[in-house]
Amino acid sequence: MSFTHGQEGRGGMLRCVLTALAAMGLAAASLTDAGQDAAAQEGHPIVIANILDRSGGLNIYSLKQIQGVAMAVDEINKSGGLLGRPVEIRFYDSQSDNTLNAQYATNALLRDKADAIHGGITSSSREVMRPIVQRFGSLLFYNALYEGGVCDRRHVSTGMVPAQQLEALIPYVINEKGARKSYILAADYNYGHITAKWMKNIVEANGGEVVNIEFFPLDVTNFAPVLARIQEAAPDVVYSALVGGAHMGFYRQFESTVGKDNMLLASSTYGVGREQTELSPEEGRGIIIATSFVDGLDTPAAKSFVENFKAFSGEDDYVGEYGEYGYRGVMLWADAVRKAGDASPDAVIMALKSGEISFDGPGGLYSIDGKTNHTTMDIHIAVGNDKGSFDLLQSFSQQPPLDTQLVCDLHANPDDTTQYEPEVQ
Amino acid sequence: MAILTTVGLMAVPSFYDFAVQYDISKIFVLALLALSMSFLWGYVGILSLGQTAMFGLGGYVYAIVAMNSVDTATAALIGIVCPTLFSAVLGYFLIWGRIGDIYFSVITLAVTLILEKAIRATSGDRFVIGKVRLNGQNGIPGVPSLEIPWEAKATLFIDGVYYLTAAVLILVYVGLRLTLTTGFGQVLVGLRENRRRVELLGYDSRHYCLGAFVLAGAVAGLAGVLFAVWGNFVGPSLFDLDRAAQIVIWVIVGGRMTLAGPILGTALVVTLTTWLGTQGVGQVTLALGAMLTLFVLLFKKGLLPTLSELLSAVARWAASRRAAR
Amino acid sequence: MFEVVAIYAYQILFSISIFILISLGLAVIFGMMKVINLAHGEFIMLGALFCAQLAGAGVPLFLSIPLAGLIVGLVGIVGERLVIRYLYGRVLDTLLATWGMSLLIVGAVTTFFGPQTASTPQDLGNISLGTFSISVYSLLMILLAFALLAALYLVWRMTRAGLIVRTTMQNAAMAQALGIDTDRVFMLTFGFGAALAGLTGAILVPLFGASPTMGAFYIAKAFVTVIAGGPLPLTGTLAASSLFGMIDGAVAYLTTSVLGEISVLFVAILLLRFLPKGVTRGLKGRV
Amino acid sequence: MSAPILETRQLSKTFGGVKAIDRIDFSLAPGELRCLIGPNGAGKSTFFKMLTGQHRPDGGQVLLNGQDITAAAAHEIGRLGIGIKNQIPDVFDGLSVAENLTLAARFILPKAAAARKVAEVLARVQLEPMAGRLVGELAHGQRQWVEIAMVVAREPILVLLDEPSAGMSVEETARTAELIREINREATVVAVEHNMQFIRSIASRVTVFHRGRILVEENVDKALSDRRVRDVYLGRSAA
Repeated sequence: MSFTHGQEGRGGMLRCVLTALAAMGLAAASLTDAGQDAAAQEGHPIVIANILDRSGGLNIYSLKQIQGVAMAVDEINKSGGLLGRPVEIRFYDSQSDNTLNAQYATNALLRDKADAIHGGITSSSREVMRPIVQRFGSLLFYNALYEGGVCDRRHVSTGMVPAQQLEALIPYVINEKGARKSYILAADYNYGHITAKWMKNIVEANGGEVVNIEFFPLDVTNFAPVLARIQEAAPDVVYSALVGGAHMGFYRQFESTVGKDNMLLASSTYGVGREQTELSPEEGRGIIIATSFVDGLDTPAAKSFVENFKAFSGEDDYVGEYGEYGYRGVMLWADAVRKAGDASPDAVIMALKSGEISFDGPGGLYSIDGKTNHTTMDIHIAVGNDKGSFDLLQSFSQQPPLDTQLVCDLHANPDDTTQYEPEVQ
Repeated sequence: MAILTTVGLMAVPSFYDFAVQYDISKIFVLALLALSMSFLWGYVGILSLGQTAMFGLGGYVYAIVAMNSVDTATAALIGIVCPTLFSAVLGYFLIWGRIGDIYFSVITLAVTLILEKAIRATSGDRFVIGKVRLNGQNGIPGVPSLEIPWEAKATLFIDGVYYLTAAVLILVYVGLRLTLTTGFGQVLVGLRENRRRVELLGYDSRHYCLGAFVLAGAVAGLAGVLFAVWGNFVGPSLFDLDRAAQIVIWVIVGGRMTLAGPILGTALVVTLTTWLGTQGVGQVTLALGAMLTLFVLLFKKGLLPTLSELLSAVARWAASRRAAR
Repeated sequence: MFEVVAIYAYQILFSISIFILISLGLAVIFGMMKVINLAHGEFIMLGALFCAQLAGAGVPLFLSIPLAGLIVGLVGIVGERLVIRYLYGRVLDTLLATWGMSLLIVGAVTTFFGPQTASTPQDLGNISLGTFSISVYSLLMILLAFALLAALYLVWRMTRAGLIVRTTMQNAAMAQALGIDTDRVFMLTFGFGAALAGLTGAILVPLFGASPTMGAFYIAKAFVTVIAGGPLPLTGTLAASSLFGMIDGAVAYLTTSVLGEISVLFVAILLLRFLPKGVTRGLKGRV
Repeated sequence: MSAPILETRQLSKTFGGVKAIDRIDFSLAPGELRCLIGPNGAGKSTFFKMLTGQHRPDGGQVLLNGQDITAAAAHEIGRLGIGIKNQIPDVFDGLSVAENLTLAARFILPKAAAARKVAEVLARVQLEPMAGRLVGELAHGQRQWVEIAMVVAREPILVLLDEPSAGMSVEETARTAELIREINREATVVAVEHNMQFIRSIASRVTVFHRGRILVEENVDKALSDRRVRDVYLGRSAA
């Protein structure tokens, strides 16, 4: 058989490729290796990694947070740094791709020798990074609204969890607005499913009734079918735990079909992605939300934060909850480093365990619960106004992350790494 | 030389840290996926946009079996067998109907999108296989790495995964090259050159197309298993449109008519994407898009063939100079 | 009873009209010109974005919609001149190049306009059908979809320009010999297809909004529709849109939207398996 | 007279309203060497393509040794022993000459025998020096020979040659004629040709196609002197 053609010629190609690959590896390594080993010495900066989606479909939640993190670090450095050392951010754009979260978390810990990672927007990006943080003995600050239940001493949640938010929102809707008959719409992934369970549970506990629960994949834009079903069921209130850019269509289609004058609309997620800035006044007005921070909070801390943020970022638009989360996450971490007297992950984890880590921030006092590494905070009920922002209706002081506290005790089980799904019937 | 290169590659872990090994392992795994497509496209002339279906299936099956506390070697094996069988069934359905080329591409794409949507819709707690929640959109985290057979309870660490993926890539590459020299492989090459002539010579091209499709499915499934081992995670994005399109890019950038080209293409594009993400240059997609567009305009056949043409042109020029003297 | 039938009919027609709208531009660029345009979704997105921007700047909505289509048409022409025109006949290269263009557009839009969903309100209100009410705008959208398709059919069949385009796409060399400036025809046809996609985005924006990454939601559906339509791009698009819209509308209304989408893709596979040349194969006709 | 090796009954094919092949009855005795002639568009190539499963007939039958092969796929017909050289060289341009022939021979022979067969056929078409060259790099005439060689390497019982001498030099044409006579010792041959001199040098009997029908079927000299044949060729030199 004489199929020799090409093989002699191309035989070298594998060699070429492999050599090129190896060379690329060498180049990458030599570029980044220099001078990293001495990082822990006095006077050298404390490195934190920030892994968020600057590009890709999820960047709607990330862009303000990237600046929130940068602003917090900037403030810390301007006031003399931490433990006499400056803080340095290594930013990684995970491009809304979970596999990049894994890769960058590994790079941050092994190559940058970062003392903590701030980042992750979706639960899946967090779950990809958690085992890596575990493996290399580091610490992850997850600054986002999520479904709750992660019990892991190497993970700190600084955002809201469902019980916190819904224990304020739903009783308000039922008691103040008298809306008992409820219809629940949620995004079709873990957050939506767990939030919908809590919604149902709390609605029923407060004497309300749930007529239907529906889930929507994140790329659904056409809500005509569900709007017809909603009208058929004729509830008093529709609760939305819809997420992302595509789902914003719901708020428009709801207004043009049903109208908030005829039916109440309340949400656990609306406003988080700064949705109200892109809806018309009619479409945004009247949506009831529960949040730990909105720009319109009438406190000096909130006002100066919004002012500073706009000055720092050079952007004059609405800041919103996720921008503030980034800021709050870094400040809480900094408090833990100060109290530990050491930036290394294990020292910071010991400090977190004390339950004394807190930060008096733009949305009120945030304090980390030592048993769960989740954050207790003020929750504000607000309603969309026609200026692309929110009006405050009522504030609930210091709501604990009850759902996670029910299932997690890091004092008793320090090696736990489970994400519990709260037992809701 | 080839042995030297292999030895050189195998020596990388002794000189470079885990982060470098981790990045390169990912390239190795994705290069396998690119190989699975370029083998089909470059040699049989069928463009399957659905190799991600086999890739994702491999990853998911491995994750589910391994997390149901079967030993990981068995899980890996099942993770390869399932996508292979799936591609056999799918291939039979499509190839025996002698479906048109572009329809083949679209149907395979639709298959991977259906799998993606189906997996995304498994968020509720009803969707459990054995002990494993499918978790829909969120994917399955904490997928175990491969156990080391000769050490109880130990799993492959980053360097182990590096060795494994490097070895598998080299083996698959050599295996495919050898396949092409067999009688079966010769017919595949013939199909790429001139399908009608192959038929007129009496070969039933469907047997060979199906054979190649199943082989490519097995390679994609293997890549999926290794990807789960590498990232300890599987999610619906394994199946999605972005990844399906990216494979085409890797293969075209490297040049589809070779087997080595796609490996280089994968290495280049993946390295570039990863690197851009750390540069804080704003939108990675902007830079990537500009690069790809330019690439098509400047390199018609892909990087490797263009470079080798350039080299041989230079060689010819040098030879003619020498002859002139 | 009447209500229920009417709401069914509305769901299905609405769904069909979405399929028609998102496939129209592709029916021209891919169906006629054989350019695998992966930037189709981004053309739709640009139309939506420009329409929202124009309306936001005070231009009346119903003027913003055609203007946005026109601007996207110009964008398409620029893309054709800079990139696509070198690639006619190299089908797979068009795939790669337009994928590059699609990434480039997404990146550029995110850089200059931000990642947010943009939109513009419409104030047509709703009409009530017993317990149900239907947004007037969505009824208008259904009308527009069918009107656009009919207009396109007439242009292609009845006008000289349509004839010139069809001649050029079938045999460029012959058309050139007849004195047609084929280079110009390719450029304008591509621009026309892009303008149709932009128009679609502009029509959809008051209901669906515009975000930089929205193109990905539409691209696969549009390709499946045009390819399932077969060799007659317009008749085929109508036939495939009707079929898929009917399935999607009915299944999504009765069960969930995921099942609606999955059943569309599944039917598309069966269709292509058993009618591998698309639904209009064997039909007599020109477009 | 022995039973025909190939027979068509009322074979028909329409392309977009034009009857390319119109109810053709054709029959070929084993061992014969027949030429098909006729002006361009007479349906000769279409006829060949229907015999080899490349086009599906609209009506009628094709029988090979009495077996109905009308609906058989191209590869099945190939296996039954019909080999065809298409009008435009239909070879594997990206493979070497030897590889092209191996692909053909390996279908019927084990590895070693195939190698012998390839060497033998190479010698017959005098392409040994070219064995390692890419077919795509060869001259037009040589590519035609490669294709003929591929057909022969398959050891067919019936060989169809569509314009074997097209584009060849005078010497090449003569060589081709000799090659065809050689092939005819082992197989029945049908050739489509325009070159009348060439036809005279190989065939005794010709079939004249015109507008999808058989106009005349005669021995060469009679057919070429027939008035009707001259009429259909009018304005066209018999070259």
